[in-house]
Amino acid sequence: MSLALIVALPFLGAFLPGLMIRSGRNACAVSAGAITSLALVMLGLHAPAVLRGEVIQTRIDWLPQLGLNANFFLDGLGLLFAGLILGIGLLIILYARFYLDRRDPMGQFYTYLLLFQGAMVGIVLSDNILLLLVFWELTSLSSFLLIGYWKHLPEGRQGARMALTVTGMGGLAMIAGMLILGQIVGSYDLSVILQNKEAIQASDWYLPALILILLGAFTKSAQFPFHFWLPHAMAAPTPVSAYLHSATMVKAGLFLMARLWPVLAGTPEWFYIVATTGLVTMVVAAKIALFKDDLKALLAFSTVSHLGLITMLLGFGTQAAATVAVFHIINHATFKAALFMVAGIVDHSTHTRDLKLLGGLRRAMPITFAITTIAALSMAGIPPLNGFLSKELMLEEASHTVWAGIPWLLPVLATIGALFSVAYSFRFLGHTFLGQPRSQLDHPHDPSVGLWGAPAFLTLLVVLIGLFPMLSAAWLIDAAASAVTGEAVAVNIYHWHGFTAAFWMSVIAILGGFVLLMLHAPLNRLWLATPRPEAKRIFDGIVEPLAALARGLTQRLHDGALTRYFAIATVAIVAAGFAAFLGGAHSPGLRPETPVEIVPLIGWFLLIASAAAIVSFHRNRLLALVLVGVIGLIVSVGFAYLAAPDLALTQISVEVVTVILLLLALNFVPKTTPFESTRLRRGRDGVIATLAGLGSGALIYALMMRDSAFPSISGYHLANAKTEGGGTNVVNVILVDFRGYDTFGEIVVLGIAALVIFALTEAILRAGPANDRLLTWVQDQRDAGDRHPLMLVVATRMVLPVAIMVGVYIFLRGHNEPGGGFIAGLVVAIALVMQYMASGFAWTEARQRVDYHALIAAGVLIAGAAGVGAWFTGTAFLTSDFGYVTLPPLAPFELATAMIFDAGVFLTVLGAVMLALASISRIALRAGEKVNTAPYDTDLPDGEVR
Amino acid sequence: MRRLYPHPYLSLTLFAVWLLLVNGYALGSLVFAAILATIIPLLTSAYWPNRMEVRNLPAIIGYILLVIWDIIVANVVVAKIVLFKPNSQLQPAWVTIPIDLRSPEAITLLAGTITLTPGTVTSDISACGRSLLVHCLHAPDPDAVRDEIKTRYEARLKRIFR
Amino acid sequence: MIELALTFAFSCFGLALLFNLWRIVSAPGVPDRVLALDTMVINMIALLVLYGIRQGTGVNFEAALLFAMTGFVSTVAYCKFMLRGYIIE
Amino acid sequence: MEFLVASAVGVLTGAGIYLILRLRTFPVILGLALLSYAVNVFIFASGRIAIGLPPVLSYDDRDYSDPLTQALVLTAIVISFGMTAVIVMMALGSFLETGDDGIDMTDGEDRR
Amino acid sequence: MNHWIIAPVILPALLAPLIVLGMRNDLVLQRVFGLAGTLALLLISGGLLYTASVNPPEVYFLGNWPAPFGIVLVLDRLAAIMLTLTAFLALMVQLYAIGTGWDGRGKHFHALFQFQLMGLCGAFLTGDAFNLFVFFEVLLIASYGLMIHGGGRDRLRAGVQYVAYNLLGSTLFLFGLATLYSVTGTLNMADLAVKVASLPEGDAALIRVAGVLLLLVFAIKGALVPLHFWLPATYANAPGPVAALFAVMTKVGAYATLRLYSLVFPPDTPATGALFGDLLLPAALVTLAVGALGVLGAVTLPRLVAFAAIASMGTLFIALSGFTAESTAATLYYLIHSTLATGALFLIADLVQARRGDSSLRHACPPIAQQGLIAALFFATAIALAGMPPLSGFLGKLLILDATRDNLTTVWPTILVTSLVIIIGFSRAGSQLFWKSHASPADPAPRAAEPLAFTAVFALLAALVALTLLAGPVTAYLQATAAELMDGAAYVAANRLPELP
Amino acid sequence: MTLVTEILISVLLVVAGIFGIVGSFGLLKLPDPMTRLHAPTKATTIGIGGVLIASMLYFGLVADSFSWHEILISLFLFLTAPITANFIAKAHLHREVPVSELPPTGTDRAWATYDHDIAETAPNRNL
Ligand code: NA
Ligand code: NA
Repeated sequence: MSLALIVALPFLGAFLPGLMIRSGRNACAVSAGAITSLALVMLGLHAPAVLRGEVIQTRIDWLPQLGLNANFFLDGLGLLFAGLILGIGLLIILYARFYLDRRDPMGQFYTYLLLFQGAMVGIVLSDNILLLLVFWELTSLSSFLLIGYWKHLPEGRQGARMALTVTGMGGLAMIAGMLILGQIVGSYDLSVILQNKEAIQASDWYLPALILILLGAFTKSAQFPFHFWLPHAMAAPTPVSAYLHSATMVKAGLFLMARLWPVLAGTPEWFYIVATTGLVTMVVAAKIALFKDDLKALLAFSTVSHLGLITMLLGFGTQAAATVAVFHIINHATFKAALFMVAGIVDHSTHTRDLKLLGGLRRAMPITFAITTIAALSMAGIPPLNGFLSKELMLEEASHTVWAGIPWLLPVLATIGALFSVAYSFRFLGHTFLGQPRSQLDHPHDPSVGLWGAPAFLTLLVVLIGLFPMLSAAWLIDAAASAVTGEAVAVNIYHWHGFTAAFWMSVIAILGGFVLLMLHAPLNRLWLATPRPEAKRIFDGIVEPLAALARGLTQRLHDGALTRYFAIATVAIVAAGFAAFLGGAHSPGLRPETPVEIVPLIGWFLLIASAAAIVSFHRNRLLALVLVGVIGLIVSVGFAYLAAPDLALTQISVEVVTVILLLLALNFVPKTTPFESTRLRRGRDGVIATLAGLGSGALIYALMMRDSAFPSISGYHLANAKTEGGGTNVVNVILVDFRGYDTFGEIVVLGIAALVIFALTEAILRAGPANDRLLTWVQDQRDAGDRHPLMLVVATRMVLPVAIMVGVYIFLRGHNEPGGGFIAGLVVAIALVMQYMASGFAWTEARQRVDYHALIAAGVLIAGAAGVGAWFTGTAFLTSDFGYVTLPPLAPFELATAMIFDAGVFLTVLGAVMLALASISRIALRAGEKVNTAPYDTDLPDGEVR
Repeated sequence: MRRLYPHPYLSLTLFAVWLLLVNGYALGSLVFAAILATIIPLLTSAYWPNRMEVRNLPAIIGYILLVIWDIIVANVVVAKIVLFKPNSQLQPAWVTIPIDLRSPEAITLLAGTITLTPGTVTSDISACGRSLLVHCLHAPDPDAVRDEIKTRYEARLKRIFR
Repeated sequence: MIELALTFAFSCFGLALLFNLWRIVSAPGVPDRVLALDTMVINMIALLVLYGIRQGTGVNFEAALLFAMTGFVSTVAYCKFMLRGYIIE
Repeated sequence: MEFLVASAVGVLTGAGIYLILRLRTFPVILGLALLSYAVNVFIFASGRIAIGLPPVLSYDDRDYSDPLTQALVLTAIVISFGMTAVIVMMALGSFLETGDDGIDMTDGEDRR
Repeated sequence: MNHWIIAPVILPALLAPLIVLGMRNDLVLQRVFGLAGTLALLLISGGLLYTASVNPPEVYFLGNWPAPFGIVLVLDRLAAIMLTLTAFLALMVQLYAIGTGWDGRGKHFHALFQFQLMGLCGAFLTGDAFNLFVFFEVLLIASYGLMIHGGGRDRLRAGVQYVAYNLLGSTLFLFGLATLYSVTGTLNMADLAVKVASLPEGDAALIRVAGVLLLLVFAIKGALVPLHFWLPATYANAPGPVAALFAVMTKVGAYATLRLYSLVFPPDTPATGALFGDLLLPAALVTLAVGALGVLGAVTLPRLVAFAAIASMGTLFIALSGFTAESTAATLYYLIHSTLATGALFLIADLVQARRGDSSLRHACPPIAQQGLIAALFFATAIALAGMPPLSGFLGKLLILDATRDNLTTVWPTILVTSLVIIIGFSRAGSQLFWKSHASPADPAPRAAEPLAFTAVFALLAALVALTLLAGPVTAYLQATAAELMDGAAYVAANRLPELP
Repeated sequence: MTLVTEILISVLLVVAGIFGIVGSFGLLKLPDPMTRLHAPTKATTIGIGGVLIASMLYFGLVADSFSWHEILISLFLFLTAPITANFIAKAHLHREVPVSELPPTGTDRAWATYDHDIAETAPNRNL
């Protein structure tokens, strides 16, 4: 549990600084420091046991189904890294308190820092590779925030994005690698995986897994060719650079390689990939570092170089080399973090980090100078500092490692790397502090102890480890190296090895380094003259075109051309349908064709001709509408012919309401469709349409000619409509009873449609372009004078009551004969529309205000209540009942609860149609339509006079 | 009674319409027809604000029979024209019919009668409601058409509508 | 004999439908088309009733009635549209 | 007869698809209306067609045309009516707002 | 008979007309009743979730008609999950809409909102194929109204396209249903399962067509390439809270696919075999790629989120196409996650847009009110949606990767590479929106705090956190759900079908 | 069923069919829109009237089941046919016929279709 707590502490505490910032910057820093210290202490409590060789474990189930559990373990390697992370973290917190400007949001900074810290600790303590992945990606994310901390700097934003992109990419590769690893072993627990070297290395998936995992490690540790993000991440505030980019995050990759070393290392693949990458990185980065004028850039590439060195050592695959790697990890963390902080101090007091502008600071900043000297010498590998010790050991390892049969290659290149390392270390020191003081620097001075305290402490470690390695570090190295290699390690570090190859290589490196530094000026000119790839340009050169490509593709594909979307969809549907059909067996049906009579044949011809005419003449919109009306008529009659009178009734009444709706709308839009599409396009559309038509026609033909394999459920409906549903019109009994729930949904659809239309009308009539257009509306056609012709008005006085009566009739007979609430609602609505057409909207409304909203709502509520009512009899929603009522002297008649439901349907339909039409009429009124006060326009002594 | 039946002829019509709709004349239907014939005119009376003044039932029946007879004749006449008269020999004409009727119902009835009978269609009315525009399919003598309409139909309608 | 007469009537009204369609598709003006559509509705009513006679069922009566009603309303709507643009004003 | 119905479905579908591929809202709406006719007939016919069968129970042993598909078509008609009403109004609103009745948003509105 | 099963449909179905009837001109009343209704819905759903976990699938026979002759509702774990998820998201969206005043910018927001819930709940509960269509239409037409809520040029134009596209989809749905009915003679899903399994061989081609047509319908709803085109403009132009609610709309497509193709057309169906999985997987992979590219290439914030939604649907369908217990559990986990995350991100995008007055990602704007907080919310949600640790998106992706290890060479690279692309896209957008704006010195325009709105976003994020922390128990529930889905026997048994003659 | 009724029904049907087709034929044959208006509005009323009476007779006399609801359709058509004709004529006048081609009204007002003074009140855009 306590391991989990160590990991959780920084996360939990991350909120503290954000909250404490109101109490001041010190409170903020102290809270962050306290949390880190607490974690460090808790870690320290475990240290003795770990150093004795015990492994401490905590297991918490998280997602056991996947094998992702919050399992932690602490061994030597974990202890080393956790100690580094928390220890240096503490120093950074101290340093940052004094480094950050008053204007910088410090609470945010510490929050991000603690988040990062927690993620790092999580990585190094995870005993589950999926959990490790979680923390791994968290470091990418939190470092994204930290690098971009100075949001006003474009370099910060770009650096952050670049870091996230590269490490994110590696992280994703690593996910794949880890998953494969887990699949091979059958567990994602590290402690299990580490026991399965043979299984892993024998697997076919070893190499892919290795490459994927290494991708993660290399990107994180900025190994060549993924090294380029690191210098750009230096846009971050210096404490971040010191912490993330020297001491901790970049070492996560190394940690991972070390962690998995027991199961992944030792194969030729491992050697050639890891050692080579490390070697190349070491040399290339060291060379680049020499020519960087920015203090932090120089340190950044130096870091890359040193990471390469460590990678190379791990790549050797030997226990000795791995031990040296561990040792160098410690050393590098001490001197490099110190140097970053120094760079920050210099920047802070001189306001520049440019080596060309700096110089002669040794007098003005003696303390800083002292710290720098020690740390830089250590970086250069000058005895007796700790950097020397590990570098010497490295050279020693390199000297007897053979690369592809070439014995000299590794030693030579390692020496060259060391040589450059010496050169840039001295350049850092010399070009900053030595030489003549620069007058343009504005009173440089040593900072307060708050700033130099942390680097000084680290320098102290540099010296201590350098002088007394066995006393100060060997125990830790032993523990960590044992954990890495899986075998007990007991190092023996001493300063003098004799005149070994390593000694001479070291000498060459130091001397050569000096020479190189002497030649820096001419070399620098040469360097500047040589064309070389610039990371940011390359990165941008990849990402920006990719983004542009993505943008171009996305925009072109989704450009709002609905007609193309339709074309694609249709083709996809038809193709998928055909493909599906061809993939299965089909026995053509054997039903006899129903004989064809002459009139249906004529109707069929009419329908085909009308459809063809619509396609040809659709540009004349009114004509197209008339033709759609023709098709509607034929379909209605066809339904009647094919023994479906309910359908005929519904279709014809829906038809006329639709026509009225379309006419109302057509008044405001152009009356013709312009010629726009090319012949080619029309041809294409024709082909698509033909295919779709063939598909649907063939499908229904195949269906009609085959009998259903099973008796249809409608047999039950036929058998029970009268006895159980109380009606002889089976269709209606299905609608209001067997499938009344469908009908309930259907009237809700209608009600919603009306509400939507109403709301839309409201939106159109609000101030805005649509309203402006309506206010300045000019009819595009000449108007006739007579708006409410006398004859229609008078005829409507008869037709309206008759039509309402027809509506009542159709409603009442619905259960037993064709009809029902829906058709009745439409009939009454049509009758009312006729009244509207005859005497006008305003005149009609003024005489009888019906709240159509209320009609709709009441309709749905009544239909719903008819359903809910069944609950009171203990039965399910929409359970109906019916009975026969006898009222002498009348004949007995039937009453069914389904009629209440149907009444709801009636009201909803009526309300919905009327609300929709009334809404459009309001638009017409806004467009300047005049309100009449008389029922008709002819001058006659009738009712009201105008 | 007048408030309950604002338009008695409408109520009568509706009563008949219901019986026609249910296609029968059972007692229940009669009762229901009576109920509906009362309620529906009340619901729609707002849209028929004036009161139609009609009298002389025999005259009404006589008029209906006359119109039916004329319609049958009209159809034969028009059919002959359509089938056998070359278009070149057609003599269509516009005729203005001045009218004395003032009741909108009466005017409408007249206009409807004209349309339903031989070769004439009521196409428009003057804005003041004092003349009808009638189109004749084949009228070598338009004045004769006007006179016949006025004597054959309008005169009868004047006797029906006050 | 009735059967024969029915067939005759069916053919007449069916043929009439074809004439109507021809008028709808090729007419000098929209009023002509509306007239043709209106006539088509009438002819369809006739067909429905004829069909009812042949099947011996009155089940299509309501459909015929509704055809008459909706045919009237849509004809008026089309004409109102041509006359005034706004069909409900 | 089956062939007539099937070919009618096919022609209505084809005409509908052709119209929904046009560039203005009005023909697209008409196309959707034709498609809805097509599918209504399709559903109806999927219950197998019958001529001269009673649509309502008349208590004898005759066959009946499938009432279930009829009920389904009724539901489909009503729903498509509501949908048509909404899209007509939306197309009108869109035209009033923009002065353009194109169905495509080719002037880049979609990209904003 | 457990009447609570139908409550999630009836409650909003009756509340909405009540709102229309009694309080259509009183926004405060609408808000109170609307919130109360949604809260009640959440509680009921929670109760049903519990019921479903302790009982086998339970059937509600509407009208007391026996299956397969009437319509049935079926409560099982899957339905209960979808209900609860919907109710929770809806409650938050409603809070947000109220908190930002979105609900007052047009008419009938709360009524349409309740109708929308009715449609969604109905679709999740129904055990009848045609009734599924009906409720699809209910939820669609309500969504049309919500989508154009408040009106405006772009919204209306996009709205027309949205409606038109879905009308095409509805037509296709009917074609598919009719084919299905014609071949099997039934509409009840359990009955369909029984009958499709024992169809004669000569019907194989036709039933395959029916299955594919329906699959394409659900693919439209689920925004699968190449049927996804309706989504970007719709989501980008819908009002923020509506777009957030729409996060669950695409899931309806996923739900229907899962339901129908695990019950009626399981992979061991002789006529169809692995047809549907084989169709879905490539489409899903391309969808994910298209969505990821869209995230990287988006020029406005809402479009970015819209494409993220498409990408998440691609991911979801990749898992779904497996039709194994394991992949189904992963699907469900990812479904819950992506619904909440997409919803939250749409709300955040709306917060940003309302403050910026502009949605472009191409140029920086002055700092906005509550910038830090909004940026943090954006960051967290983007992490979730991009599938980065530590939030549920990562766990979902791991589950999916783990479940698709048989397709290691196609699925894994797609998921991982697109993850990277999405991360890049989000980081570019986020730094443009929240970091670059600091470059301008102007003070942010002051703005009301809108506590309700932020509460809603926080609640969604909290749900994501809970989903992450409780991944173990949640996945256990989902595995049981998946097992229930893979073995349709219990579902079929609950319908108490008559014996085949 | 007597021969008389059978003949009666048959004759009615034949007559109806003839008038039906003549009406639609006139629609094609007659030379201009106004004359075409005469053919169908009249011929179809008798055409359909014949069919309806035949139906009534058939059900009443042949099928032995009283039926009179056909009358309703006839009534409805008689009521609406003039209105339809009037509207189509007005639409034609409005679109095609200049007022100069028409005879004068004989009153101080124009034909309604051409009279733009009718019932003009101030537009009310606030509804
Ligand atoms: Na029932
Ligand atoms: Na007529």
